[in-house]
Order: sequence, then C-alpha cells, then structure tokens
Amino acid sequence: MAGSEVKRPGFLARVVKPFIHVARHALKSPVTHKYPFERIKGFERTRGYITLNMDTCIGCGACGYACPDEAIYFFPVEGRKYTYPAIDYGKCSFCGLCVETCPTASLAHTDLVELAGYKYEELVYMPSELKPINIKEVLPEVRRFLITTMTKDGPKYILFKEGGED
Amino acid sequence: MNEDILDRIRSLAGEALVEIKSPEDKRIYVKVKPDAVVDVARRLKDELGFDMPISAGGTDYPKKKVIELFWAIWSSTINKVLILKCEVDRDSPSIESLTSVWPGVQKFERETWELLGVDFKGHPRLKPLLLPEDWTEGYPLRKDFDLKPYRAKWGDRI
Amino acid sequence: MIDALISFVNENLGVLFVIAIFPGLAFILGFVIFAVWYQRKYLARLMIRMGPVHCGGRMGWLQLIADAMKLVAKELIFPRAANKTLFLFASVVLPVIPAAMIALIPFAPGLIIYDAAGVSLLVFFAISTLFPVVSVIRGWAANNKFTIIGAFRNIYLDIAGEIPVFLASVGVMIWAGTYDLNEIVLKQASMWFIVPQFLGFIVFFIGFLAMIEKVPFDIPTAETELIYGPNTEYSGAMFLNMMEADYINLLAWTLLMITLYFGGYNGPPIFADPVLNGVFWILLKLIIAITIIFTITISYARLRIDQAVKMGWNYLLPLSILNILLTLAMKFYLGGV
Amino acid sequence: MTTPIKRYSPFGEIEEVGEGLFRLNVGPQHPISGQGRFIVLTDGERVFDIEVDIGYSHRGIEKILEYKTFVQGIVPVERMVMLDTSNILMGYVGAIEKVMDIEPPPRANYIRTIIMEMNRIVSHLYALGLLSESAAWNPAVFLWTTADREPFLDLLEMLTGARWSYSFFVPGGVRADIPRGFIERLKATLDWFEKRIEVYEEAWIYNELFRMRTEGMGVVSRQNAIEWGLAGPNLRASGVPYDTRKNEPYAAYGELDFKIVTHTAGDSYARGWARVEEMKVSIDIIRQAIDNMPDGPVRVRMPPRPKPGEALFRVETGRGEMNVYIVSDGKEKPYRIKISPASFRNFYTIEMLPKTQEILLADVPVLIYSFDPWFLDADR
Repeated sequence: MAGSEVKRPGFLARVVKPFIHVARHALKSPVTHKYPFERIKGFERTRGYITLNMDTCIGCGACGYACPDEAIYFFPVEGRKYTYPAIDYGKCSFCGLCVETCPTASLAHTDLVELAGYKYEELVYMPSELKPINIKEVLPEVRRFLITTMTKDGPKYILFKEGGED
Repeated sequence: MNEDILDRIRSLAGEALVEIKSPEDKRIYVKVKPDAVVDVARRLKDELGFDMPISAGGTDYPKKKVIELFWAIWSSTINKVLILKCEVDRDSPSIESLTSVWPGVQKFERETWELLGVDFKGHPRLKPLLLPEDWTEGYPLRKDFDLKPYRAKWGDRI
Repeated sequence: MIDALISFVNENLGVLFVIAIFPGLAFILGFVIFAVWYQRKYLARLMIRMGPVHCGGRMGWLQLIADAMKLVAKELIFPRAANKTLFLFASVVLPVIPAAMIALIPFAPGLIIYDAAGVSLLVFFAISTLFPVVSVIRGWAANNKFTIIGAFRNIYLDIAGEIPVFLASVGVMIWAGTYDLNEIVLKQASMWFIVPQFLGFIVFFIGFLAMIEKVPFDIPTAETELIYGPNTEYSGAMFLNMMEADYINLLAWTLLMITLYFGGYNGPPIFADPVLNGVFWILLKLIIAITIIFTITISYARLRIDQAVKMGWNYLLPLSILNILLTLAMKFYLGGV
Repeated sequence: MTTPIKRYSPFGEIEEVGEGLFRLNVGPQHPISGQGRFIVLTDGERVFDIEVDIGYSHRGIEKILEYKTFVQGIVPVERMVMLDTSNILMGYVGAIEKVMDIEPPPRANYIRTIIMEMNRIVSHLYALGLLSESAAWNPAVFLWTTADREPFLDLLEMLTGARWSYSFFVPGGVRADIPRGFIERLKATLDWFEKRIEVYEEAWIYNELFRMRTEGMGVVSRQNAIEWGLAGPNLRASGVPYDTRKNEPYAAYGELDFKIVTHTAGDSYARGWARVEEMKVSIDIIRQAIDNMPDGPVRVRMPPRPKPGEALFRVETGRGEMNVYIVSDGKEKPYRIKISPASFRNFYTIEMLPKTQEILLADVPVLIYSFDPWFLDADR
C-alpha cells in the first residue's frame, strides 16, 4: 500500500466532515471528573502507598536489597526485636519490587497515591507510620468514589460509593 | 553461521582484521585495527550493502588501557546487523570519524566524544550535546569517573 | 478653551454616555465576558471535558472575572530593549479600534451608537485598516524576534484578506444601492442578502476568518510557531487588553457579517414578528455565528502564510470581482431591491 | 553592516548562507519545544538550518545502570519514555535474556505482546494528538486522543498495577498472569477503539487543511532515510519495509501474522498517516494474541549471573527501533549498556532536512512532530 495513492474522500467531504465530527462531540458526556470531590478507585493490583505489617515482618532486609531507588532504610522499633523498613516516598517509584520480594508478605500495596508534604521529611514514613491511611485524612474534600468501565459507546465512570467512607 | 559473508569480510579487510565472529544468525562482529576503520567501513558499505547506522558508542577497559569503540550497521539488502569494532588507546583516544561513510552516526560519535573522551577527527560538529556546555568534570562513561561527590550532593537526603 | 470643552461635554453628554457607558462599553464588556465564558464551556464540550466548574457555581461563569483579577494584579513587565511608550500605547489603543467599528452597527430600529451620515460601511472599513498598523507598532516596540515576525505576518494577512472582504461587500452595496448599514438592514426585511449574494458571502466569510485571526487564519499569533505573535511580550493588564481586543474584533466583524448578509436586526422573513424585532434577533444570530466560528477554530489546521496570501489574491479576489459583475448583471436584468 | 551567517553542511564544511538572517530560539520555553531546544536559522519565514539542542533532561541512565543489578535496572530504564515504557523495557529485558541465555515461557511472550501493542497504541495516539496540535494549536484532536488513551491506561493498570512505568517485564517472563475480566474488557475496548480510529481519519487525516499543510513537506527520500538512520514509522513512511517485529521477531511476534505499514511519499503527511494505520495493525495483533494465547507459567527463574559476553538486542518501540548493546563481565551488574533510542536517530534527520529542501518557519512545528520526537528518550 502506498502513501498518497490511497483513495481519499472527495474535496467537499474533506472540508465538511471534520466540522461535523467536531460538532458531534458537543453531545458526548465529558470524560473528565472533578478530582478532589470525585475520586477514581484503583484496581486490585494498583501500586500505591505501601503498608507494613510489623507482626509478620522478620526484618530480613530483602526489600531494601531489591529496591532500585534506595528508598528503604531500616530502623529498630521500641519493644520489637528486629529492624524494620522505613520508606522514603520522596525516592520511591512505586515499582513494587519490595512487595514482590517480601518473603512473609508483610508489605502490601494500597491504591492511595495522595502523598504530599510541605517538607521532605514528611515524605519519609517510619516503620510505625506505615499503617493503612484513611483517604479522608489526606483528601478531606472527597465526596464520591467512581470506577471506570467500558461500555459499547466508550468509557464511562460509574458511581462506586457515595460519601467519604472508603 | 554466515560463512560466506564472513569470508567476504575477511577478504576485503585483509590484514586489518583482528577478530571476526557470528554467534547468531543476524549478528556479525568484526574487529579491525583502528587506522583501517574508515577504509573497511567504506568497503563494507559499498560492497556488502551495510548502509544504515543504528548505533555507535564505546566501552572503557581501564585494565587493558583501551577504549573499545563500536558502530552497529544494519544492511537493508541482507537484513543483518554488523558490529564494527576497534580498540583505541585510552590515554589519547583518537580515531578517524565515520560520518563521511554513514552520515547517521554523527550524533552517536558526538555523544561518544562527549561522554568517553574519544576524539573523532573530521567530525563536522564536535560540541557538547548532552552535558552542560561548561562541563569540566571529566568523561562520565569512563570507569574511573567518580560518582562519590555527586552522591554526597544529591544522593542521600535524609 | 476649558469652558468650550465643558460646554461641549454638556451639550453632547447624551452621545458620550451612549458611546462610553451604555450601550457602548457595557455591551462590549458584557459580550467579552459572555464570549470568553461561552468559548470555554463550548470548546470544552467539543473536547469532551468539562470546562470551568468552580468560580461562580457549576457553570463557572465567574472564571473570566477571576482570571482578569489575577492578570490585573500581576506586574507589568516591560522588556529592557522595548520602546516603552509605544509598547504601552499599542496595548491601550488596540481594543479601541474594533470598539469604534461596533459603534457603526445598527442594533435595533433607531439604536445605533454613531450614525455616520450615510457612509457607515465605508467608515467601518476605514477604521479597520488601523488594526495592522497598531499591530506593527506593538510588534516593533516589543523588540523581539517573535513579535516582529508576527507583526509582519499580520500585515500580509490583513491586506490579503481585507481587499476581498471589501470587494465582496461592494456587491452588497451595489445590490442595496447604499453605503449606509441601517438602510442595508432595512432593505433585507423581505429577503436576506445571503440569497442574492451567495458567492459574495463565501468570499466574505473566508476573508472574515482572516480578519478575526481565528483558525485557519490565526497566522500572526500562531502559538506553535510564534508563541503569541505580536502579543508575546505583554503581561498582566496589558495582556488582558490584548485578549479583549481579539474578542472585540471578533464581535465587530461578526456583527458586520450579520448586518450585511443575515438581515441585521430583522427576524427571519418567514415569521417576522414586529415585537421581537431588534436586539433579540441580532443577539441570537450573534450566538449562532460565534458557535459556528468556534467550531471552525478547532476543526481545521492553520494555513501557512504563503498559502493564506495565495488564497486571498488568487482565489478570493477574482471571485469577489466576479461577484460584483454578477451583481451588476442581476441588478440590470432583475432590478434591485 | 551585518556579517554573513554560516551553517554546518552534512560533511563538515562550513558554508555561508546569506545576510539578514537571525537565529530563533524555539525552546526550551516555547509551546512546542518540550524539554529541548531547536535553534532555527531563518530570515523571518524561510528556514535555512535547524539545530537540535538536547540534553536538558540528561540523567545518565547508561551510567546508573552500571551500578544496579539487572532487575533493579528495570526502573531507571523505564523512565526514559513514560508513554512507551513497556516497549523500552522490552529492549532492556530482551538484551539481558540474550546475554543470560534464558527463554521466557510462551504465555509470558503473549502477555508481553499484548502489553507492548497497547503501549504502541497509546504512544501513537499521543503522537497524533501532538501532530494535530502542532499544526493548529488544535486542542480538540489532542484532547480526544488523550481521552481515548484512558481506557487503555485503565486496562494496563488493571493488568500491571500502574498506568505507566509498569515494571512488569522481568528477565525470564512477566511478573503476574492476566487478571479475571481483563480479556473481556480488552475486547470491548478494541471494538470501540476501531470506531474511534475512523473518526480520527475523517476528522484529521483526511482533513483538507491538514493535507495542505503536510503533503509534500519534509520529504525524506528512501536513500536519505537509510543513510541518516531514520527509525520507526518515519522510516516506513519513506518506503523502507523495515519493522523489527517482522525482521527480527521477538516476544510472540514471530508467531503472529501482521503486515508492515509502508508509504512511499516520505512526507509529513505519510508519517502522520502511517501512525494511524499502525494502530489498526496493533488492534489486529492484540486480537490474534488473545486468540492464540497458550496456557502455562509466566515466569522462569533467572540465573543470578550471566556468562561474560556481549549482545545487541533490537526492539520496535512506538517511535521506532531501539537497540540495546550490553557487555557483561560475568558479574551481577552489567559492565556496560549502550542504549540507542529511536528519537536520538530521528533528531538527526530533523537537522538534515532544511539542507535538502525548502522549509518555512510555519512548517517547523509540524515537521518536528511528524517525526514524533521525544527528548527524554534521546537524552537518557
């Protein structure tokens, strides 16, 4: 098949069709959503904020070795016998290699990605702080949760849950 | 593999040939002496049809005191990749540029000049490409380039 | 002299009020606010997104006010190499030119801001030629490569576009037998001039797109090439002025098109309603016209300057002359309106 | 009194172009420039020379990789091109597999193929959007394409866990199997997307004004395309039927049947059009891969250390052929990795074009984006 030799529609269609296509889009519903008020739920595998279960963690250090960004440090915790990983979210790239490597499955992903801070230190989460975070704490404005679906006419947002409770 | 092509390369390179191998069907590794590179390259292009440059660069071997340069060339007629190599002295690396044979290696050679410090004679535009224009801290891709000052500056932030 | 001025102001207070406050400035500012809001919302729908939703409730109608406040609060930056006097002068003068053009348009029977004694169409074109002049001044004064290229493109484009536009409206003048916009409107009570002047309208419309500098003719301010053309160096309130000038220019030329070809303030001839005649119809036509123009702006690619100039001189100009000849023939055989 | 302006010719001589010219800095702060700079030598409308200045986002990825283990290297490599991460990563992972002499299981190959083709669609959609935007600052097509990427990014998130930078391919396979409900949703998305491509064709590729802007502009002849080392859809638009997927099959491409999109014109129009047609081919490939997918494991164990040796692995990314030359000395870290991305090669053609034909200033953005360059890719 050769470039310009392919048959194109006639001149009038080449001028008028674009206009019609553009105008028809006015009838479509928007694909955007109002983010701080409406939030899209992640999928089951979504890689976000990582939580640590200190009861099962054996402090083996495999996660720290696997981490490509050198974002995991180890600190002792009072009253416990191992050193536990602390995650520097300023360096973390959410690749999930630490979660995959963990031999006791103590690390787990959540779909939370709203991790901002005014200082760099706020992004470093010590072992005791790596607990599940309720989304209301980091995103107080959120009203509704949506999920994305695919219908015959294109992608659609469907209401997953009303209210701020996740 | 590719014995007939290897034979033809052997004959056209003559004494300049150092090493030749073809570990798999679509790759031919040819190593020649540095002063014959342009000559061999031109004959490879004209007689065997290796015409499209797809990569070029170099590797630093501080123990052997050489920098090994390579040019990877694809042939649009026989659909194989030839990797032309040569070794230059590490202390004053300098070689004839291959831009007159394959214009497309211009940017690759410029990058190698910048990051490995190999001087390409006859290259039309040897000026900084990726690094800042006032870069004086050495050649980053050489093995003795020290990353410690940069780690101290940028690496550990807590 | 001061006394003379005061007495002049006293005597002409009504006229000044009409020009400067109402409907003059109030209408223009109202239109600009509406047009910006409408453009944002409508284009957002064409791009299947929402547009402004926060300022002023769900519909976001206060967004422009917020933007304007932000721009006014910003520092006025004068480039070091710029000619500061002319730089400021151009930004102040530019919105005035299209605003003066609007003053000649009849909005309703008897509602015309400035009645130019029977030659208002000619005056309209006379004022409009000032636009590229000021554009060159602003481009030159900013002393920047991008602005000066944009300014020269503006001149090329305006000459290539304005002559066909003028010659196309000559067809209207011949058909109506008058230079006066008000009379042209009155003569369209039974039939809009788009019917007898269809060829002229095509020429006018393409040239019109060049005059308002919208895609496919936004060549002087082509963002991908020239950042913002002659306006590149303007900041803060001066930038606001430039944007405003663009929208007023759009308003002026759209009103002229409606007046010349779509019956001005007349309703459609089929169900002409004497009660609704006037401002209602002209505003309705205005909204429909800018809807079509905004749709065009995102349907097509921008032309190159050489293609645009070639289109103006090679196609539009002969067509407009042909239109004049056709109009003369029609007038001779059918008799005018 | 002006001094004559000089420019570099392809072969090193410096030639005088004329007086009254000036250099225009298109970038790094310019609507079209991205993270780089184009220095344009112009007299106001005609362009005599374009110099591409890259390196504003140089991160030294080749150097970083020498300090990372093979698996850790996945993360920095992906950051080269965010839009096209799986194709880029395939180059790196494939080179490692070659030097380690391991073969991923067949099911992993098919999953890789599906992800890579979805990524190619995403990348081409963005390219088409940028091309439309550069021709008119026309955000409509750009935002349509951006919106239409979303279903694919959702699918990729469902499968890999991230919208981009998936880190999903590892030497020896992929990290996880296909989740439940994925195939059905993928099929529905492809059916819907086929209709959307028709809209793009009618609204933009067949658009008369777009044709006027791009047809016959920026022509790269077949000979020049080969000598200058052009890559990807740009090369195929110049009439060279080269596609790494076909010529040196990797992943599951050797077992699937698809055609190479070639055009003969070699102009900007052909380059834009080639991308739209390649999206159709990608849909075809994904459908075949879904139908033919075998069962089995998705990952084999990777040996901790490779044998000493070298390998050159080539992969077809969205922007063209990328090759990874890897030298291993038998340790758990690579001795040297040389990555030659497609954009790095395509930039050279952009520099060369004004020397062979007349380019106007208005053509510059369209010309540049018809090649779909990506500075992060070229900078590394």
